[in-house]
Amino acid sequence: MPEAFGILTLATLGGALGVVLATDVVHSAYFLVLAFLGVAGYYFLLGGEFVGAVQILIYAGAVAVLFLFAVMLTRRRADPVWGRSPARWLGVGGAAALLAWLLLTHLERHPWPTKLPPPAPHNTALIGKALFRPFVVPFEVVSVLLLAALVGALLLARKEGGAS
Amino acid sequence: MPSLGDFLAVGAGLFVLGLFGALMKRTAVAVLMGIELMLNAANLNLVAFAAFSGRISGQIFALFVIALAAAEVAVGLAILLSLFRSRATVRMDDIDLLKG
Amino acid sequence: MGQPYLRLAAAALILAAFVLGTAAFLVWFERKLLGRMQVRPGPNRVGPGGLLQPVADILKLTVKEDILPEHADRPLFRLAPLMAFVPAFAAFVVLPFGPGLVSADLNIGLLWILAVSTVSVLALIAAGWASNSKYALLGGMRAAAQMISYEVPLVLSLIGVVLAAGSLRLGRIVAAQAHLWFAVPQVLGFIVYLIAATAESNRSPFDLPEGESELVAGFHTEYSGVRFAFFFLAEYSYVFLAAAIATLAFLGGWSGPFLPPVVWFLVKTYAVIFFIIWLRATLPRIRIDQLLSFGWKVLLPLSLVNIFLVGLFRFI
Amino acid sequence: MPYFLGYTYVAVFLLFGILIPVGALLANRLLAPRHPDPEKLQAYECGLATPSDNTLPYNVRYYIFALLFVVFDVETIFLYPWAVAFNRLGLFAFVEMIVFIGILVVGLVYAWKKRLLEWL
Repeated sequence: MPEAFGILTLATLGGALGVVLATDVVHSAYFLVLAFLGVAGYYFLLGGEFVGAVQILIYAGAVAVLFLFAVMLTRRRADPVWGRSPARWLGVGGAAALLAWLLLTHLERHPWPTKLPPPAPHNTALIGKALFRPFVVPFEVVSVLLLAALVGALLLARKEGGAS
Repeated sequence: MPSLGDFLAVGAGLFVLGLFGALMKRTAVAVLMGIELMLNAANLNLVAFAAFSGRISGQIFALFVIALAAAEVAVGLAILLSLFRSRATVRMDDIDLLKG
Repeated sequence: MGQPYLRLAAAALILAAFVLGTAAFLVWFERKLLGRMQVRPGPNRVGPGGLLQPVADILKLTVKEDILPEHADRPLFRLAPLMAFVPAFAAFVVLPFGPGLVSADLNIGLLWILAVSTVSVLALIAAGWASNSKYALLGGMRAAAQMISYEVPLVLSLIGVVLAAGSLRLGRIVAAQAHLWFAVPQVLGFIVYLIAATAESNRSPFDLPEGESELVAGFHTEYSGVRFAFFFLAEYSYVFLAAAIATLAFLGGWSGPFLPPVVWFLVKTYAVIFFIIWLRATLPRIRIDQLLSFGWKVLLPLSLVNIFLVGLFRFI
Repeated sequence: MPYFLGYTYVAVFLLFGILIPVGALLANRLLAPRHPDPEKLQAYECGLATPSDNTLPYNVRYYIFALLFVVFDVETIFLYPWAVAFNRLGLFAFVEMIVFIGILVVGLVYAWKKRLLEWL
């Protein structure tokens, strides 16, 4: 268990670091996939089987493909990835470091539970039931949101009015 | 066995890295990637809390967040594509449509 | 403490041998069948009936020079075959060959196979992009567009099965077909699944990503030697997986009279594989516009109708 | 099967899935010849010199299909728990799911009517 957690942490944070540091956007996209898969691993570790599979299916399978297609449609070799002013480096880097320090020290002080309740064997069925009892309204709202996103994105991506 | 705090710490790390990427990257696609990392960090926390409290609602929330993130990426990248077609760039500094 | 680890490693080793052996056998099986269907003998030089031909091919590919094209994106080019193979192999972990004959009967078994196999799309895009050749890139993009277009009807056609079985566990899905194969009440779903699965594994008549007449060899144009072999291995693993899922989800799995369950499972799976190869020998390649509009305008609505019908029949 | 044992198997399979190609590549490195020359290393281009940068202008259609895919893929993830729990859910959930799918089919019909499902 601790070993699995260690490997997943390496994959997740390493992937995230890769996303930030890679100079090629395509490499960033693949590091992003690594981070997604690491997070899926945590879900399996936590007994959230269904969410873990969905994380792979949606993030690694669909969102990453969308990213890659967009990168390939818009990429120019000459585009610099970095090249921010030193002030911005200092400011954002300092703020990020401060945030990380605040979060981590705060987390350390709290006595967190260490015992994970045994994973429910009917994880997927439980989600199905909850989806239609307490969460039925948000569930329907999701479909409207997806419809809006689909129509909006299709309108934007359509070929009209653009020479490329 | 890792405690809830360990999962939250990873979530915090992921969030900070995502934030840093979103603010520092110059290509807009990479900025969106940073935002995805932050959403993943939030999701990790949700699922971790759900697991340690033995309740399912955190996982349902994570599903909703995943759906939301997918919709957000779809629209965000579509905006980028149409910007790229009119301006031939995806560099954040060059995209200033609102500056008359 | 030593014993469970031994079991784990043994399961992985046996499955690894099985995957490699199956891929080799499928290459021979397909070439032989295609030969017969085209009134020619097919491979017949190496070993009895050419049976050792794939072994010779594998040996040849192993000792071939590993060419890394100039201007290629080196890390991605090197990683792409791995990205194709690892998910294909990881899918086998939940595949039951008989009652209890499974490495890990996960609660989300079916979903695990579907989730893991989508990762392969990324490998094809990586291969296409990293080669820095326009044929490879176009092949990779086409492969990705095709796979994601047929992923949706594929997944939706299996929802009917999950609904009828009430579980994602593959063992349960087989058990739910004790009286009637799902292929009978869900003919529509079965047909949609077969077509979508054939398209998913990029096979003729859906082999546009490597349409030789226009794209040379598609995303693996620049690949040679072992790296090429692993793309091939992944492709044939997916053919087997597609047929195995058809067997488990629609054709009653390993159930059947007289013969042992494992034999039934393999017989049914190879019957489906025979059908897929038969399609390849019979049908011409379709165009990309036909391919995509067929997926979205015919298969997707049909799979939704299938779900609706299955759900409706549950209430009657 | 205990939950964590199942996923231990998964982890072992992932490990082997990585080890097999790595082993094969090592064998290849030991056995295969290495004689790179500039002609051989060029990307395939029917005998012409290869341009070093292959950033082609792409068809935006690819992105449109990826878009449709993402939205319908998200739909399917809500269908799975529904299908698994179907027997325990009753008519209400069935109707709710029809509404859910119906709303998304509107999107498909829109794309269809706008002729976005064609490859032009």
